[in-house]
Amino acid sequence: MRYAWTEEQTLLRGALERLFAERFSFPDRSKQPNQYVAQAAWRELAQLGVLGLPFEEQFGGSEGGALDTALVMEALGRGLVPAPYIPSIVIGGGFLRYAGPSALKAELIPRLIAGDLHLALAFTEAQSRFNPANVATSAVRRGDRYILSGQKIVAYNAPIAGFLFVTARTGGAHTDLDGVSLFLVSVDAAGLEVRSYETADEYSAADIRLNGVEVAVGHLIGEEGKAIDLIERVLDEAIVAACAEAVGAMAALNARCVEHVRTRVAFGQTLSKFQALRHRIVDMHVAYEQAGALTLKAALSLSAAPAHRARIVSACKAQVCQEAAFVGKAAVQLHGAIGVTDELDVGRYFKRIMLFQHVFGGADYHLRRFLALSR
Amino acid sequence: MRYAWTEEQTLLRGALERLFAERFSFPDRSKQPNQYVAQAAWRELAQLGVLGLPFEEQFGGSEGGALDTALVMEALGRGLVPAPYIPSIVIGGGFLRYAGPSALKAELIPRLIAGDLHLALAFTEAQSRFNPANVATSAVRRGDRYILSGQKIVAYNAPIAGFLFVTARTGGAHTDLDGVSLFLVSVDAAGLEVRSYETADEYSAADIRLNGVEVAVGHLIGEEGKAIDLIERVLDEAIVAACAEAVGAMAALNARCVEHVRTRVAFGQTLSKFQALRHRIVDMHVAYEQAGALTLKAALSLSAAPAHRARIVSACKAQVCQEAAFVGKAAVQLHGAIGVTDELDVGRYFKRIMLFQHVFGGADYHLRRFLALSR
Amino acid sequence: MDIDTLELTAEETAFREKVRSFYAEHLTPPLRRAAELTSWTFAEFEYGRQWQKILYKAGWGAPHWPVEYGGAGFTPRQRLIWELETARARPPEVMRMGRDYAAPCIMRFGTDEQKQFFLPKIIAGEDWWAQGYSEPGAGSDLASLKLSAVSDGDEYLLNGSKIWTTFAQHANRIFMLARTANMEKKQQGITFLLVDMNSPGIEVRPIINIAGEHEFNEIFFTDVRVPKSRRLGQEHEGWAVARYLLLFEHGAGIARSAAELKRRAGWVREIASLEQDGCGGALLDDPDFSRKLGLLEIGVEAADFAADQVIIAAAAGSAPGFEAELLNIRCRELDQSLTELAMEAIGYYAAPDQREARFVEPRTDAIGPPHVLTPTPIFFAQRGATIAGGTPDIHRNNLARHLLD
Amino acid sequence: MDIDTLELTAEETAFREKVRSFYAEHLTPPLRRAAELTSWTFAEFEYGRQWQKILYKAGWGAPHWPVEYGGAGFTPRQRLIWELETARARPPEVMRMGRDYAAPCIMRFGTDEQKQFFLPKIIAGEDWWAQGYSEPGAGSDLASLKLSAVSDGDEYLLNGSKIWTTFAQHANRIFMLARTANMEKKQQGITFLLVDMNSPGIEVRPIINIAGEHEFNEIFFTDVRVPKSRRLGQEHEGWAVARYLLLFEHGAGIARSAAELKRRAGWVREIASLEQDGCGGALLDDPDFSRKLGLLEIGVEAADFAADQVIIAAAAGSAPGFEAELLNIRCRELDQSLTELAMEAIGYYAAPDQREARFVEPRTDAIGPPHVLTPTPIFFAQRGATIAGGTPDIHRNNLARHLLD
Repeated sequence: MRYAWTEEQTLLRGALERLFAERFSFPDRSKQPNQYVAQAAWRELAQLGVLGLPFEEQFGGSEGGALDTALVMEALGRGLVPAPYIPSIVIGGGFLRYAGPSALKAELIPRLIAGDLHLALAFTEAQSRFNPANVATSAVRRGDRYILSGQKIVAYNAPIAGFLFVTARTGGAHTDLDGVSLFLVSVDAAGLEVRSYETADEYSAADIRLNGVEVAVGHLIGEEGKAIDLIERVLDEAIVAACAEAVGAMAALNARCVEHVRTRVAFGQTLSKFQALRHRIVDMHVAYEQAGALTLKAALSLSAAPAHRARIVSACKAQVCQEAAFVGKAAVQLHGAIGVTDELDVGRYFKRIMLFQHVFGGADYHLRRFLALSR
Repeated sequence: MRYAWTEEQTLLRGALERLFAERFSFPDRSKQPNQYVAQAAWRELAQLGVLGLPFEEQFGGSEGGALDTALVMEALGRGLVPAPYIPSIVIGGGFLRYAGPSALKAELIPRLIAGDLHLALAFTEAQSRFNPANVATSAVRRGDRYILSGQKIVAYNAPIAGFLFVTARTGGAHTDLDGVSLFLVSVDAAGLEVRSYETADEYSAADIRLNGVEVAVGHLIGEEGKAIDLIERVLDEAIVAACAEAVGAMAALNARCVEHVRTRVAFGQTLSKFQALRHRIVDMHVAYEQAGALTLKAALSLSAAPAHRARIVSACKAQVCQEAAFVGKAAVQLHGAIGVTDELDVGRYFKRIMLFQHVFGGADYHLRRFLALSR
Repeated sequence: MDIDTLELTAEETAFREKVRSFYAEHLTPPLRRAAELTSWTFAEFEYGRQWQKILYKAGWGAPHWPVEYGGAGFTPRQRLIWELETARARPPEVMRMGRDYAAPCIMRFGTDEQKQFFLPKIIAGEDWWAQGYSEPGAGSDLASLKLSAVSDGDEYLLNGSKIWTTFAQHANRIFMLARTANMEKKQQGITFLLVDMNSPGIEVRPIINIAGEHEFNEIFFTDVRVPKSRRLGQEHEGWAVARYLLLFEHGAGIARSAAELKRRAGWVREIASLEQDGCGGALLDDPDFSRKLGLLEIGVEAADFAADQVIIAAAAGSAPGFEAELLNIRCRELDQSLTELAMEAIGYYAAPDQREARFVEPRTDAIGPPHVLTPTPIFFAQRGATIAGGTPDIHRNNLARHLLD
Repeated sequence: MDIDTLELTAEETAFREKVRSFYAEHLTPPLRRAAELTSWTFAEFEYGRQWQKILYKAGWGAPHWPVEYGGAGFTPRQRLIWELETARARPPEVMRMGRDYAAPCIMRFGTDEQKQFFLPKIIAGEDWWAQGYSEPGAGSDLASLKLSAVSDGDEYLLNGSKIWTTFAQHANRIFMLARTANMEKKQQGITFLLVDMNSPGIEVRPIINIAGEHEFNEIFFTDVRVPKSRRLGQEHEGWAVARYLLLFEHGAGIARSAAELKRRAGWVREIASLEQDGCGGALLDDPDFSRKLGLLEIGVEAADFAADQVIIAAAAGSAPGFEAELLNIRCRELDQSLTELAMEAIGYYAAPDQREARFVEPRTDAIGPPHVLTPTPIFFAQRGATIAGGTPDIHRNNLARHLLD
């Protein structure tokens, strides 16, 4: 991503790239289960201090900004490292930073920074598609507890999380903005069923059933029934992080393709002699530049007023989805048959890019959000 | 268009192509005003019997079918001949054939076939966009007359027509399907103002103001308030004709481009040696084949049940709009600067193709019509 | 083409009913499921094999073959009805390299002995053939292949490797191209061989595809001995056999592509009717989604009609090469876009890696509702549709040569 | 970049107010209309000339020139404010070949005499320059130009022709490339000349563009005599001057493109808010239309930010060549798509040929409401945006060389 990075940022970038290239590069790292790779990477990130980047100094963090997160995510994306930085640090950490009760912050953030704790967000339901206000899971207050009942799907990182942030409705109708609350639920809570699985993009996720799970009122995050603004804010940060990861993947794919067409021979010439392929490589770079520009623009907008922030973030997600899909498909196509196997990292980048499409809302969802905020 | 044409059809096709190439080819014909060219072509078409193609034998017609019309229109499109076959024969003739009172038919059809009469349809209004049921023009019955008041825009061929088919509301609300009536109005009627102009695609059209124009009840076409089905039917026929014209223009552009890249030299080679251009030419031919296929499919569907017919015709218009625009833009681009002038026919084909986009409804309008009929 | 728009004679109607009741009776739920789970070209092998044996028993093991070899002797109209009904019924796709590719070549170029030996085993579902074309260094540029076959008395001695051989793990035979001489043009000096997969010196390495399935293989040949009696056609002239096969492959492809496209579009529409838009409506009614689906459905209508014209023209005797290849480009684009839309439709449920749940007898329970099981692997696997059988660039090169040179 | 998001010092605010009041005062309705009616690159000539004289009088005739030649001596921040305010005010686009292209070359390569003679006339709006580059057989492949300049004592004798010279009918001078020798490489042997348009032997033929406007010309040179004192740079080495000019042209282009794109997107949105969807709503709320507009608006946001980065990097001293060219491809695509959407928005009213109504003082009444007057000619004329200054293919070739060779 083209930007006037500070010297510190440039150093961090270099350190991450070296780390990922040396320790987690493909195909070596594919000999180990993804979860093992993720854990090993997590330890390294903790040691580098990267897990503490966004947090306050009092908890051991370094109070970095949105650009630092983008930079880390770009490096993770470029290195194809399946580290769950978004669910644990960006989302889980974000909820704690913006709305966590002090006691919880003091308890959990140091564990997060040390790499000893994972977090996850369970907000999507079978009928909710991309609308975070579409919540059928209910939370009923009983004394000093809430009783949560309902089902969540595809909660990324839930299989290894210690706590889940769960959205539940404490009031309002099915898709009302008002009435959505956010709870911190221990994975050990009685009545919580977690069906874990790996995802095609080498992360882990789970479908979750809440059978009357009891949550202490102290684990209500933010105000009862008023969690949507908080959720939108944190999701917007997660979107920019995911886009940066996708931009990193695009950069890696472009580099692979340049290398491939320069070396692969067909019809007596290297592929790089064919004008159609040359032009495609150019278009892939155009796509990368545009995606990188919008991601940075969105990162810089995260501290702006909510409507402005949301408009630019949605523009970013809508565009990066398209650009990344274009680059991913083109890269697979350029590599031929080996591109549609699990033997080359190209196919794995492609899967990550394609599953990125719908995470936190697809291109259409964000196009409409952008348009609604453009009047 | 790829089809098992009959021998007769193949002969007619050849005759038209020869005629247009010999008498109306570019740039010679551009030395004369468009209206003069249109008139000369009209006389030739009358002599060839082409103007009588769709009409009953009793009036001097030859009772041809939708494929014959498509074939004529393809040839007109290929030859870039600005003959108003659609407004006079397809639309005007269509209204007469399907709903014309016998006396009117006997009076007007022979004049049409002889080339002595032009017709036009005035149905679009400033606010109606592509919805034929959006009619603000009113018709009020007074004794044996209707009084028409309102305004119409861009009525193709109105400047040379003897009669206009005018839509007006005799009942219902602004965009109701019910309540739309169709009237045959003489251009000499008192209170009719015609503001004529040429169009960028070398036809003529007019904006029309009806200031209490009186129309005899005998000139009501079809049933009062029930004209929409008739209008949709005839417009569907017009759409297929317009698509065939566009397909003809695409064929001509593809031929021009093949010729151009084979002869034009740049960087020491003919353009045909550049893979990017070679592939573009292929894509232009793919577009042409697809557009031709759907146009034929739509022509064959014109005699089917209304819902089936409308579904396929809308599919056709939506697709041919896209394919034609692609070919038009690519052809202009391939020709370089000369392509964006009025000195080469390429630019004129392009203008015809681009104005074809919205005639009888744009691609989006027809996509939605197709989808509504696909459930 | 749509079976419901065909006007059938009484006889034809009777034939259609016969076909329909055959499918109704024999296409059991596991066989249907095998078809639905297919993400690349062929159904889970065991079910394809079962199905071929059922077809064979019914006399329809290879309806398009000449009657003398067991063909059904259909009239052209019957053939059309058969294909349209087959598209509608959707049996599992049988590993077709023997029946549809090797067999026609054996009929055309084979010795009587070869015909008598191979053809009955193919139609009966006893022999299963792999296709040994691509090599690690020769993909799109097939003719640059290097696997060597050195003449040694009555035998050839094979050394080298083949790659991307679909379902070779299930094949007992393989037809392949090998280099018997280095001549002036690279298309010369290639020989077409019919090889037993259990020959000593053959080793098969699985290649897991991007959808997590074992579709492809790399095959290593180390001093593999092949009797010269297993050569098809003349020595050094195998390219002619390969080209004959290719023509055949393309011709069959167009009708299948168009039918497949229609089915795929219907599948996407069904998924979208089961999914929600997040605001209380069906995804199918979402204007953005319906727009994309509608544009593709329109494309399918065009491709379907164009395919009919190519087929009709081919039936009238003109070679379908150019038009079929032109159409092919668009068909594949459309199909890939449809599979992408299906994956988009299922939203978050595109993510779970469900490879173990996607067997006819699943090895684990599936996540989510049934319709979310296949879109992701189908989308990923079908990226190969624009690689196998020639990339769009290669097809465009061919077509440009036809148009411009 | 958006002026409202810039944090300005008190001094900068004062400067901005000065610029704003200048525009408020001098940008009269005819001048505004001249800007709005511009379909290709420059406003109707007479109004561009008026505007240049107004700018000159205010001391802003060529703000970016060095102060010694009359430049305004802006700080970089002032320059930025000036450009953003100019984009917002939208004065008529002045025929810029003299001020923006010829002048920097004269400053770099010219003799003192040439500088003193030409520069004051350019900034004052007295001299108007055409650009004589393309020839009938040399478009994208500019270096293959053939117009010959034969040395004859103190003069060159010119024979040949130039084509696509925008607004040459209004120019009294032309800078041009001519061949003075045939050398090994075609880029060698070219000489850069500064020629008076009233020289005997020059004939100008108008070329009407696709929008019906007289933008282009072909210029025939028959034994035209040009004093050698009118040569810019060395004989045979005109290509170096041309390349310098090109760099300059590209650099200026990026900032202008991004600003122009934002304006264009706003224009389309405004048109769509004035048009109806046919069912009682505004076209802007139609889901199909808003989808297309939204996608383009998002593209504009990206291009705008990317342009800022290129400009910032350039200000920091790095050559913007590669990134600017990359960005340029997307900017032009976006702009053409926006003009197409504008034409689509006005529906049937895209059809009337209104060339006579499109002068600042119209020669006939316009058809339809005011907003339908310009979308069609702008769409058609702007097809030239991907031809003039290099086609996307040419740019992709350049970029591919950078990335791959």
